[in-house]
Amino acid sequence: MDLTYTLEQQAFRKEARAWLEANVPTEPLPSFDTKEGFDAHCDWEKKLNEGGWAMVPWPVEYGGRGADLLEWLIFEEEYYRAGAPGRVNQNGIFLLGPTIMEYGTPEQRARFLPKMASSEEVWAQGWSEPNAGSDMANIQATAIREGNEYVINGQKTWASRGAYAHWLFGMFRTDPDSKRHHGLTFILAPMDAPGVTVRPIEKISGKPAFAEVFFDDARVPAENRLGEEGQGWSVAMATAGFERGLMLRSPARFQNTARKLVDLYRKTLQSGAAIDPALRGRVTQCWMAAEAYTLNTYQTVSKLLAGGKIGAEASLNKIFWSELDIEMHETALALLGERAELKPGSPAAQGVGDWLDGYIFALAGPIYAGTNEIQRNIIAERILGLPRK
Amino acid sequence: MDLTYTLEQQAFRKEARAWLEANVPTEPLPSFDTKEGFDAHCDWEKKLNEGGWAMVPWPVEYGGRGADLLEWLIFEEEYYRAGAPGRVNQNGIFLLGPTIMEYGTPEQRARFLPKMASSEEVWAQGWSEPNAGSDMANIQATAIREGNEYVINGQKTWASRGAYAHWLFGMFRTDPDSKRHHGLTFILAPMDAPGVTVRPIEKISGKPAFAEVFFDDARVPAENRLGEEGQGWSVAMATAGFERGLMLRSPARFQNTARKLVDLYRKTLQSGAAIDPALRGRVTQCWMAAEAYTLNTYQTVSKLLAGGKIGAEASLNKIFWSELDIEMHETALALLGERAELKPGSPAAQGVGDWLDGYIFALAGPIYAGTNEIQRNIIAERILGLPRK
Amino acid sequence: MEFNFSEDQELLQQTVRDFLEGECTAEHVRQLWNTETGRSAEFWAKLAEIGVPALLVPEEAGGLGMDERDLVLVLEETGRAALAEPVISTAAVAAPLLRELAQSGKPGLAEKWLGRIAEGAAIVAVGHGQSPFVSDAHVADLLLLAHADEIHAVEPGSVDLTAEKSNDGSQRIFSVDWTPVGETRVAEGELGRELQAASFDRGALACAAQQLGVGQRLIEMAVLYASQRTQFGVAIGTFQAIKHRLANAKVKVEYSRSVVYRAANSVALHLPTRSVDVSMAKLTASEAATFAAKEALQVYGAIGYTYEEDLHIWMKRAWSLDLAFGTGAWHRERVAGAVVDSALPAESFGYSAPTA
Amino acid sequence: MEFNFSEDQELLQQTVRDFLEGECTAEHVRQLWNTETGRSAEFWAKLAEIGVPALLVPEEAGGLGMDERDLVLVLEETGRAALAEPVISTAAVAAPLLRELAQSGKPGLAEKWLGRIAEGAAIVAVGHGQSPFVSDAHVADLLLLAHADEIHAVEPGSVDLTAEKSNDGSQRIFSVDWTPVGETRVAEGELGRELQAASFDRGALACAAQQLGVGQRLIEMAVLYASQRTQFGVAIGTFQAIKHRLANAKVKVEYSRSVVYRAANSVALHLPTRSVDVSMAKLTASEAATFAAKEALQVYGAIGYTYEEDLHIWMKRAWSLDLAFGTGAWHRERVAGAVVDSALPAESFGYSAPTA
Repeated sequence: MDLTYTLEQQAFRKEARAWLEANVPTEPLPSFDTKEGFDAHCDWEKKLNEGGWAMVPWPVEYGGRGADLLEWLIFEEEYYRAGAPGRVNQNGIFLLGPTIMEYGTPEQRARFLPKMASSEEVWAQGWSEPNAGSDMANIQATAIREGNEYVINGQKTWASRGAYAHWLFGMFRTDPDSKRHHGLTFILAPMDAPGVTVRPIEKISGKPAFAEVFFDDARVPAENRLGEEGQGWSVAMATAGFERGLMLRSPARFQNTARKLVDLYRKTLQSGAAIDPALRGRVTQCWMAAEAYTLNTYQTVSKLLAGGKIGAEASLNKIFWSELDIEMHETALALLGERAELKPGSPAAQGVGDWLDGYIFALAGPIYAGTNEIQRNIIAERILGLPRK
Repeated sequence: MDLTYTLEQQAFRKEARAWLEANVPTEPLPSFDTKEGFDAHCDWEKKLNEGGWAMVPWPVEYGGRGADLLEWLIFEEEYYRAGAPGRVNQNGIFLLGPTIMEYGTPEQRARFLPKMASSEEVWAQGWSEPNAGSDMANIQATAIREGNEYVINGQKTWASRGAYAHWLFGMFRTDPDSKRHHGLTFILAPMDAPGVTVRPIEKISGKPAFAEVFFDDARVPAENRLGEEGQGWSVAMATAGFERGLMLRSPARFQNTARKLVDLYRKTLQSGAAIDPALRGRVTQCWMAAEAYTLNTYQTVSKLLAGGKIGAEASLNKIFWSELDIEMHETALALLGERAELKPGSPAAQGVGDWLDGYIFALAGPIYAGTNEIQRNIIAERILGLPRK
Repeated sequence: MEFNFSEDQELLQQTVRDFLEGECTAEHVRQLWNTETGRSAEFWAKLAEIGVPALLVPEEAGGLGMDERDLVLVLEETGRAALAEPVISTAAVAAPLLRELAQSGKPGLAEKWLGRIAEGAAIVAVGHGQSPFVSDAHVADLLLLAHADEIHAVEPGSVDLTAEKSNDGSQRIFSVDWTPVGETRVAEGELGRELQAASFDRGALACAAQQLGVGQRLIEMAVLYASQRTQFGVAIGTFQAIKHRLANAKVKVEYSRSVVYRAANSVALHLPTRSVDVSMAKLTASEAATFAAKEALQVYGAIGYTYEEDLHIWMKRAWSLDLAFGTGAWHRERVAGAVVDSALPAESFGYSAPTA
Repeated sequence: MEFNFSEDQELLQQTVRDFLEGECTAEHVRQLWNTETGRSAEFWAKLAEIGVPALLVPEEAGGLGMDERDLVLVLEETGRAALAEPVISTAAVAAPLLRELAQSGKPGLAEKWLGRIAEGAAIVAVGHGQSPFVSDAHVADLLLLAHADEIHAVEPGSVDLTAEKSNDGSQRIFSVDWTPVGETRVAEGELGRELQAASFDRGALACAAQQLGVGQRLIEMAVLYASQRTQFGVAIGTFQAIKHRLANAKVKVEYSRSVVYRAANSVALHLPTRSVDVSMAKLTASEAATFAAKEALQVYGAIGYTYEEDLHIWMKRAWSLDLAFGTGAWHRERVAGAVVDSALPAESFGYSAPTA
């Protein structure tokens, strides 16, 4: 155990901090759930990529920096510390990118990875269908092989970034007689293909956040298949593991929120407003939980770097950060009192409305990427060894 | 809606208060989980009965006062207010008594009720078996009819008051080929019959609180059957309904604890000890919850007096009071700091150890009389109408 | 001692429920969210036809002369339907405030407004010291505003309104810029404080009553969804995790019900425990409704997180009512003041009753 | 940056685990509960054979010269086994305190005691300002007691002990009546305060480490029970309500683990964040263990509530460790002091790291 950074790690941090300080936009970008914001975020990704900071954990050969997981943690710390924009291309960097590196042919790597790195092509997730949510194996959309093409029919839903993304990845049933996780194939589909229709779905804030994607005899070439036909479930499980794991929810995100919460508490106290005496402890508890999440992540990363594996433990992770995120935002709203219901643009909000936005975002945490109920089942059965049935 | 007491109700309260003030022992009795305490509590029950206050809600013909439910509430308020002893004969007064009145023959009523009222005969519950806890229909103890007797074999467990009680009531399988809730019969068994062996079970505090009761060819006369042969389940459900419902957990019990908690908070504050700022709100919340429990009970009683029925609502009740009881005691222990682990007799405890005792007692709340998991299932299925399977 | 509602009271509740179920659908609420005022004069007139704004107006002023024990069940229904009209400000707070102003020697204002309120011809907004915002100020014909220990009756023309954006599309709140002057002052000093306090408690009680309906409705919606939605080949309502979430929400809602009804009684009868009883009601019912909102969302999953599903209409109501007329923490502190700080034992219902 | 334990550290942990699994059974713990002292000199000697009390004793004094990063895994195992011996007071607190006293110019005491501690021939009890009680005072060969800013080394003969009755049969605590005199004083002033603080933090860290083991063991016991116990014809562990309770407990225990290990590092290296890190560890691990205790009891049901079932041994350990060396509220307040009250931003692991 040695909880200090090496000289190389310190140098890496310094380099990242310097670049970010020089390049992070001074004004927040508009939300990437609007077309304008989407484009602005793509521009930012392009800038990141030009600076060599877009795909930090990717190998150098694919446009990355070849950073190990510890350097990735350091980069994320600096990224949040600098207040840099959200990652519109998250699905590509953290989910599909690593999957293509693992399962893709050399041609697929060459075709997809560079444009993913530059955010010329932004990817939507196509995990869910109306009847395949928690029950992910209940997929009904089909991709039937005809010659050198797959003919796709069906519907995907909750496609994050789906409204404006250029491509979608997901599983389709290539064997129409198959059941559950058999007969599924992992396919990469262009959103502008004939027969593909996108309908944005608004989240409760009224902002579009996902999309439904309808396929009506849409044709994609067979070389867009990732992995073997019928092996889609294994490919997807690798991808989903990346998502549930640490790659999307870097500790710095929660440390950043926790520090803002401490700041809000101090300012509210200084303003002379009456504060529920219980909030002092709640704020402290939130800060501690963000630290616990961070320390746990560092320990997991150390284990992985030493050759260990992460499996069902990712489910512990999912429950912890999603509940923490909600608790931090609820604590902030409790501090705001009557102003807690004001939307960001409201005259009296004076900036505090971001907490409400963040709360609504946080509420999705226990739902997406496998509901927390599913995660608890996984922990109980795979980690604790409780009987399935 | 008229939330004032009638003159008659006020007079009833006055009479109860006067009698209790004159008769309640000045020193607390020893725990009725000891033989000495059991006898002392029986003496107290005898005194109550002589004063006409033992069986307040029972009809006058059976030695009661014929009090309606509202008067019963008033009596309980006065009883807790006076700090009177716990009711060693609770199983008789509130569970078996009303059941015998409903299902018993005239002979059974004459035989059992007067001695129950005088606590000459104290009753143990025989609901559970080692493999029939939450799954109450999985009873295996048998009572096989031979001539004019039932021959009983098997084991009952968690029999409250079982260590010293004179009689036990419970269900036995009279049809050995029957399954689940069929073929069961409700039987009253004397604990001193040959073939009956009692083994006290200690709770985690080390004090005996329940007993296992073993039957080895124990014979009871057929007239000790309550209700028809094979109808035991219906009889037991009526009894269990009394238990889950309001009869055992009078609001005054929780109001009394809540007021002691407020008192402890004030005294701790006055002592100058450091107090977690969150405890002020927790104490207040406990007090409010005890009030909510009371108001809900009053409303339920008004509904019953107006001819309404109480069914699965008793499950709401069970969850609410059992969780409240734990929360009140945990809050008290948090106020006590390091002294929270001291047992009542410990030199430095100076009386605070009762909170620890009460906490251990409260911990049984979510378990006994149907675990809270079972109650939640009942609420979900019978009140909310969620599908069973 | 009688904790039941009368048949008449239950009949009135049923009438309002039937009306709202027919007219105040989720679709109707959504349509209002998209209008500029968020309010419908036509709908308000229909509510007046069944007597809602007239409930607390004295009979001699053209009203029904009822009290909060009648109103509480009606308000519960308005919460159940997520009604987006100024029923709290006008019917629950302004009407009795004007009545009390008349009783204290200012009959003019009451004469002018009470009849119009009863007819549904006037909307009155109310400002109080616990919130920087005033609801429904944009559609008000009269504003009753608190200032120090005074109450002012102000014409809409003499205030400047800044619209604030609430997360709840049904909630239209405004920062109000106005200058108190002698002519608008209708109460001051001890009377002003008393009337302010009574009005605030009426508003908080009304929110609590609505939360009862909101909480119950959220549970019903989630039960319906869980009974229909299948995953893994079965209705998700068969899973214990779903059942227990909703059972817990039901416990909370049911255990706030009697607390709210008791507070209605205390307000109607001006009992000395009124403020503490109201705070308990507001806090308890709000906690139950916001808890039900969270559990319902988790039961729905992703679909409940969308704007097109109706769930969020009630979720947002639960949240905005939680903040209106005193936050939970404020009310808890008010109860703590009476229970914990007092040198005397707190009044416990029943337990503390004196003998005759 | 390396958050793994070394193979040697893990081997030591495994050695201790194997030993305790064989020797420190629930039955053994129960037997000790029924003895007068609750302690076994014979068992302590066996612990000394595998080096437990010698861990933090310097090599030159006959010890193993390790630090808290080695000790933390060992202590975790003692919690897992519900070991009822003075390992916290003697091995985790007294040994390094005597070492530090020697470093600050009082070698005599260390020379006399450190070797004997390492051999298992001496037990030392420690009194600190956060608790009115002293554990293991009845079997101590030496008491190190705090008084104002002083530390006193007191012989057992010169103190009066009053046995207090702990709910945890493994916990033997005493009110100690003694008079501080000049001859027993071994530190005072700034040094006294520093050593008191360091000792207190070591004790709190040790409790946290034990709680890791206690929490994990409680979960394992409940999993085993739920896998075997059947109701309604199936193992109760198949019910979601049971699964989710234990999954939640597992989340809490796992998310306290790294916090405790980090605190061990901070103590071993005397980092400036030591006290805050220890408070986080004590609080987090204790909350996890007491939560696990409650969930385990509910999983067991009635049988878990009996004295004859072993569950309560670990429940009571979780409760008593929660109160030892600072309650949760005390530690939370200490963290709040550093995080919330400070004018500067708090130190966040990684996030606040300076660049080279």
